[in-house]
Amino acid sequence: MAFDDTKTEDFKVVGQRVKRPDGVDKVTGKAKFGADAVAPGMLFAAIVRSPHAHARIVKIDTSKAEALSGVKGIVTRADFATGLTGGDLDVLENVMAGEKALYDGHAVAAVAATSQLIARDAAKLVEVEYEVLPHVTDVDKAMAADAPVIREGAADQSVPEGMHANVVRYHESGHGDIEAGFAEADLVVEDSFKTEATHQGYIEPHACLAQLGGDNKGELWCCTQGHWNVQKLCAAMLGLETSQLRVTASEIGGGFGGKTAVFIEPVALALSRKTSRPVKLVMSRSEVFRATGPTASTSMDIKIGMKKDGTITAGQGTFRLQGGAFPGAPMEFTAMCAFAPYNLQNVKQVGYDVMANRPKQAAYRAPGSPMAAFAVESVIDELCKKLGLDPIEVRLKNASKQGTKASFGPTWDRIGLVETLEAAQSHPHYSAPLKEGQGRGISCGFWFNHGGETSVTLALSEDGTAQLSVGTPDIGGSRASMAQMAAEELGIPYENIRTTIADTATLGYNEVSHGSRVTYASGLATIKAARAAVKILCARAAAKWGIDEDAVVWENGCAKPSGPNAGEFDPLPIDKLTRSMGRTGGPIVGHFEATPEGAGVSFATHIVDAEVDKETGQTKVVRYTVVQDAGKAINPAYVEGQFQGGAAQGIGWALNEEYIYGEDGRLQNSVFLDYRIPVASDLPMIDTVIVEVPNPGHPYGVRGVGETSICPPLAAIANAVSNAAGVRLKELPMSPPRILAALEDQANNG
Amino acid sequence: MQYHTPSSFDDAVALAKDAQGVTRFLAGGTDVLVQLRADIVTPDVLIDIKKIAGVSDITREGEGWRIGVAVTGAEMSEHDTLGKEWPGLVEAMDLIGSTQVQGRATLTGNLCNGSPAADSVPAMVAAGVTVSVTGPNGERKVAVEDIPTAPGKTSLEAGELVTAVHVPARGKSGGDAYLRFIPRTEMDIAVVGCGVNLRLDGKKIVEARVSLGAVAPTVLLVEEAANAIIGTELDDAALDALAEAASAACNPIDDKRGTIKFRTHVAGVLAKRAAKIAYQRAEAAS
Amino acid sequence: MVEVNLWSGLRAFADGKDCVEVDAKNVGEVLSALVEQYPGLEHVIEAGVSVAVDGKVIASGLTEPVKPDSEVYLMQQLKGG
Amino acid sequence: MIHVNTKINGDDVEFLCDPRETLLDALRDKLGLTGSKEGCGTGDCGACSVTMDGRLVCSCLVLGAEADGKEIGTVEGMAEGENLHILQEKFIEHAALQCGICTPGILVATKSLLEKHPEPTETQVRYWLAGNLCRCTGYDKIIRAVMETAADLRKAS
Repeated sequence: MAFDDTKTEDFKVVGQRVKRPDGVDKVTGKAKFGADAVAPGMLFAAIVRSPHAHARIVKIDTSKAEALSGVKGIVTRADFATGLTGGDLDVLENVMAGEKALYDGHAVAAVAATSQLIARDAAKLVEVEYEVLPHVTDVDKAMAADAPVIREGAADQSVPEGMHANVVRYHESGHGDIEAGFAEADLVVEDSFKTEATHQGYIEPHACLAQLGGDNKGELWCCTQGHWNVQKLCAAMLGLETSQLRVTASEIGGGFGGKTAVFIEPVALALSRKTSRPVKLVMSRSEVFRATGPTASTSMDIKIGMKKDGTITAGQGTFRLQGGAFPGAPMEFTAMCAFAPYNLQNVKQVGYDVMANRPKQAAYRAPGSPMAAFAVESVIDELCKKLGLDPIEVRLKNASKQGTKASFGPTWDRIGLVETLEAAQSHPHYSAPLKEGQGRGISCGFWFNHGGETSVTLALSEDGTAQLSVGTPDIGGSRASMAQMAAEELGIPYENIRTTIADTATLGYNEVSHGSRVTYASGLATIKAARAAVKILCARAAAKWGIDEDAVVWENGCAKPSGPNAGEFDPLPIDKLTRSMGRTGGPIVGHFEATPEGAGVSFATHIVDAEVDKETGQTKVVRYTVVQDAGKAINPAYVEGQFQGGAAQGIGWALNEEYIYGEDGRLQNSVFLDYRIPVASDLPMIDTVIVEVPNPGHPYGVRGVGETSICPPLAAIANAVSNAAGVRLKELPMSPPRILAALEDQANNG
Repeated sequence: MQYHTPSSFDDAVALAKDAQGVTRFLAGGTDVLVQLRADIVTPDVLIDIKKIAGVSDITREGEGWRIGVAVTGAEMSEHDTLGKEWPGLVEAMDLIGSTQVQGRATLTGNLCNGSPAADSVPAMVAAGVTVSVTGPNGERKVAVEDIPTAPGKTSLEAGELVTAVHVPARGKSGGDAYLRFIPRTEMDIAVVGCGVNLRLDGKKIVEARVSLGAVAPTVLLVEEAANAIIGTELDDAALDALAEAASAACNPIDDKRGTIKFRTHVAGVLAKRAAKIAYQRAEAAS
Repeated sequence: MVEVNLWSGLRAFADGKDCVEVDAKNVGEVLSALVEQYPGLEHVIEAGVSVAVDGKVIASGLTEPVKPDSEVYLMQQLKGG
Repeated sequence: MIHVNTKINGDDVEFLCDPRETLLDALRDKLGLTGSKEGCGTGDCGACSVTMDGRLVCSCLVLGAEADGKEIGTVEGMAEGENLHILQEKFIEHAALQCGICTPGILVATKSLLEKHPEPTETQVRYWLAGNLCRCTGYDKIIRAVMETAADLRKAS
């Protein structure tokens, strides 16, 4: 087969539910996560954090802490690089406060000591004098004229004149004539929605072990979704040459976007440099909630017009996203994803990036998209109800497909939305009878997916097995799918491949494991690296046989003459070729470095049944089905796992999870007791349907699957709850007090 | 922090009496350790009472029960007879935390933590449970409802500790129940809790105690709610009166777990539901 | 010449137009031509943009070819969680 | 410092600890048994689940000092040498883990469940595991792995 072919059938290993290679380590407790590393002479660190939402730091007195026996060093902002600008400055400012503490939990100093307990005690002895400033944490209030300014001059040129200084970026897109579109409609529904910030809720708190000497050469071990990004940012913040800092990614205990940023790594490095000792820094759960990167909170207005036959005539959305005390709330994704499932002639979306006294938001699974779907799909559901139309029929009627114009501009390539809708429609769940008190909801969801810088090496061993080095941390079983793709190409057993997540010294730059890019981009790179190795294998066989390289093909792990004209030779199996590789031209290594640009988008349709106790407002999700386009499922078990995980996180977001700030601007619920992620008894089994509409941009048709699964649940559950309760819920989470309040409002106002 | 493991209550009292600074008794530790880790309370002296003889025993005391102060929720749930006589009390204890927490948490700890949202406390109050308290000035017996005085505060004097829990005789035709409202199905602190304990004569309720948790600074024993169902057969009118009395007794706060309005309303809903269960149990025991 | 569609928020920086013509053979040339013709767009392009060429979203690559009849949309930079 | 004598996974062990240190701190920092994880430190996530005298507990809610004279079981003691416990096998087979941070705690908890309740219903499994948070899987494949293990164990006995 040619080396740039697309393969769509006759897979031997791809598509199998193979056992993951790291399985044994993970079920026996041997796997080493962020907090599991030790180093001789290691110190333990603790961070001093602001108890104020907004305060000027007048003075930091470390003398009492330094006097405590066992304390070896204390750092403040003065121990980091100066002169940073733009995004790097924002990251540093978030990692360690400069002149002002900008949110409850903002780091202001850090201590290294000989034990964890001493470090914690010392942190309490650091005396910080604050001048408390007025604060704001709500998105709408942060935009109001009387809101305190969080940082002057943070807005970029996109922001129209006259906006509050807390509005730092503005987006507007769309096409057609929305007013004409609304005029064409038989019914226009307009409504406003709010969602609270949620947290990725990974079970492993951030942890790292840092070593940095006076020679400015460093070693860093940390749990991260992308260690090259950590290397780059830490080097900038500490004034190091990037290459002098080697970063190794530990096993990662969940990320979901939250471990794409750095929080503690530069601090541990600074402490190590100051103390000349290795420093371990592990966040507490409360620190994770207060001072890592939750999602944006939102306030949204949606207006959609529909004809009696279900045709959507126009859609308009305004999306205000609060992303903490720094620019970067993903409002443009919210805007671009909002109407992506629909083929609209007239559409307009507006986005505002708003700062408030909260931690800097970070990515969380399809950042910005779930909120958009919640608002838009709720309004579509309301239109369907009022016009007496079937919600799937309406979505099919308006669905985006190949050749239609996307709401954000371009013409769609091959996409699988219609296929997911049809599969949902014919799924037994959609026609199953509901019990008293239950309601059904459906929603579509969309995410772009991403390619990104990728570098992979595949080295053959003398026995014909292969070592595959990839640079994207394995957050959900990707070592298995990489090995499957390599085995498929090499024609050797899956077990003969060992996949390693290489450190920053071993491969070229690899972008973070985000954007659902790993199976797509590292997978593509793995296939290409394997093909490069196969090409060398074929050349070695050709040399041995004395025939032309092009006359050799690779099949089932053997080099063979391409046909009768090429000559009559017995197939040469891989191990025969690798055993002699030292004497036939040297080690055989395939590699691939590129920025693949063909990440196919992914659509999903979810169906959910919910039961609402109208006396208490409690909701129970009783049945859930995920239908999503995976392009090609390399390992269906782990594709299903992504579908189920996204749905479960969406259920939490919809019903109970939220950041609760008090009047004092402090986070009220920084423990799992009160930040209520779904527990096992909250959920039903989550049924899955894998739709496969191949992505033309990947050799096997892979589309990323990790993120799209969280886009539909918020809206699907809101639609189910609204149907069950008989009242539309417009604010997330749909907590019991909110549901009861909505029922009461309805009773009072008819 | 000093850590002690006295082998008798007298030793425990002596340690507590002489202790300087913040003193805490350690039974299951499911509150003490959380407060320690979160820097809410770092005791100067921690007195582990689990090595005192008999603290892990559940024993008959007349027709009732004596429950040791270190008996865990799991041990209560696994007991042959206790839960048959006092299902509401055992279920209330069982609602606290996870399986793991059940392996450690105790009735006494739940009571002495002083939380108005403690699940076992309304059930104990409804059941008429008393505790023995020992201190420098000797021993006294106190009704459970008289132990908590405010969130995180109890009527125990310095150096005093609870040494046993006394559950009264179940007697004939009685039933109890405890229900709580939480947003999830597990792992939450009660937003509202309600315990009901009643006795029937035929179909008529002749005795009742109704308690509420998480709707006031302390767990409440609501006489008006009990009076609303005493003398009735728990018909709809009685249930409505019960709910109204329960809601009327509420004096809650707005916080991260619920609103005043929500708590007040749900207190009535739970009172009705718990009363129905207690009534059925009493009928079954007749 | 290639037609480049801008998101409407950019009109303020492109003389009120949401579709402009540039002379370019690849994505990098599209971006540099845009900055040259409409300096107001520089901050946007510097901050990072993606470009959709014939329906395919080019997240960052500058060398992707663009044909005169290609459908080209400037998009806000894509990343993910 | 308190001198603690205990038995872990059948081995006699002694260590010194500060009275404020938890059993989890002792396991991880003193004894190198890092299979038990700290996800919360407040007994809400179950990643540190161990057994103490056969009873399932969160090791973050037990002081190191309290382990004196007790028998502790951790995830490191589940497999017998190279032979994985059937639950460990089933978790791998069913893809019942993604990131794997909650897995040790869930395995210890489910082993304890099946010892007490060899024929659990799905609801029973879900409530038993309510104190073991998993953020990746939505629990579906975990529940399936546990139910199938229980069925296989019944067939074998």
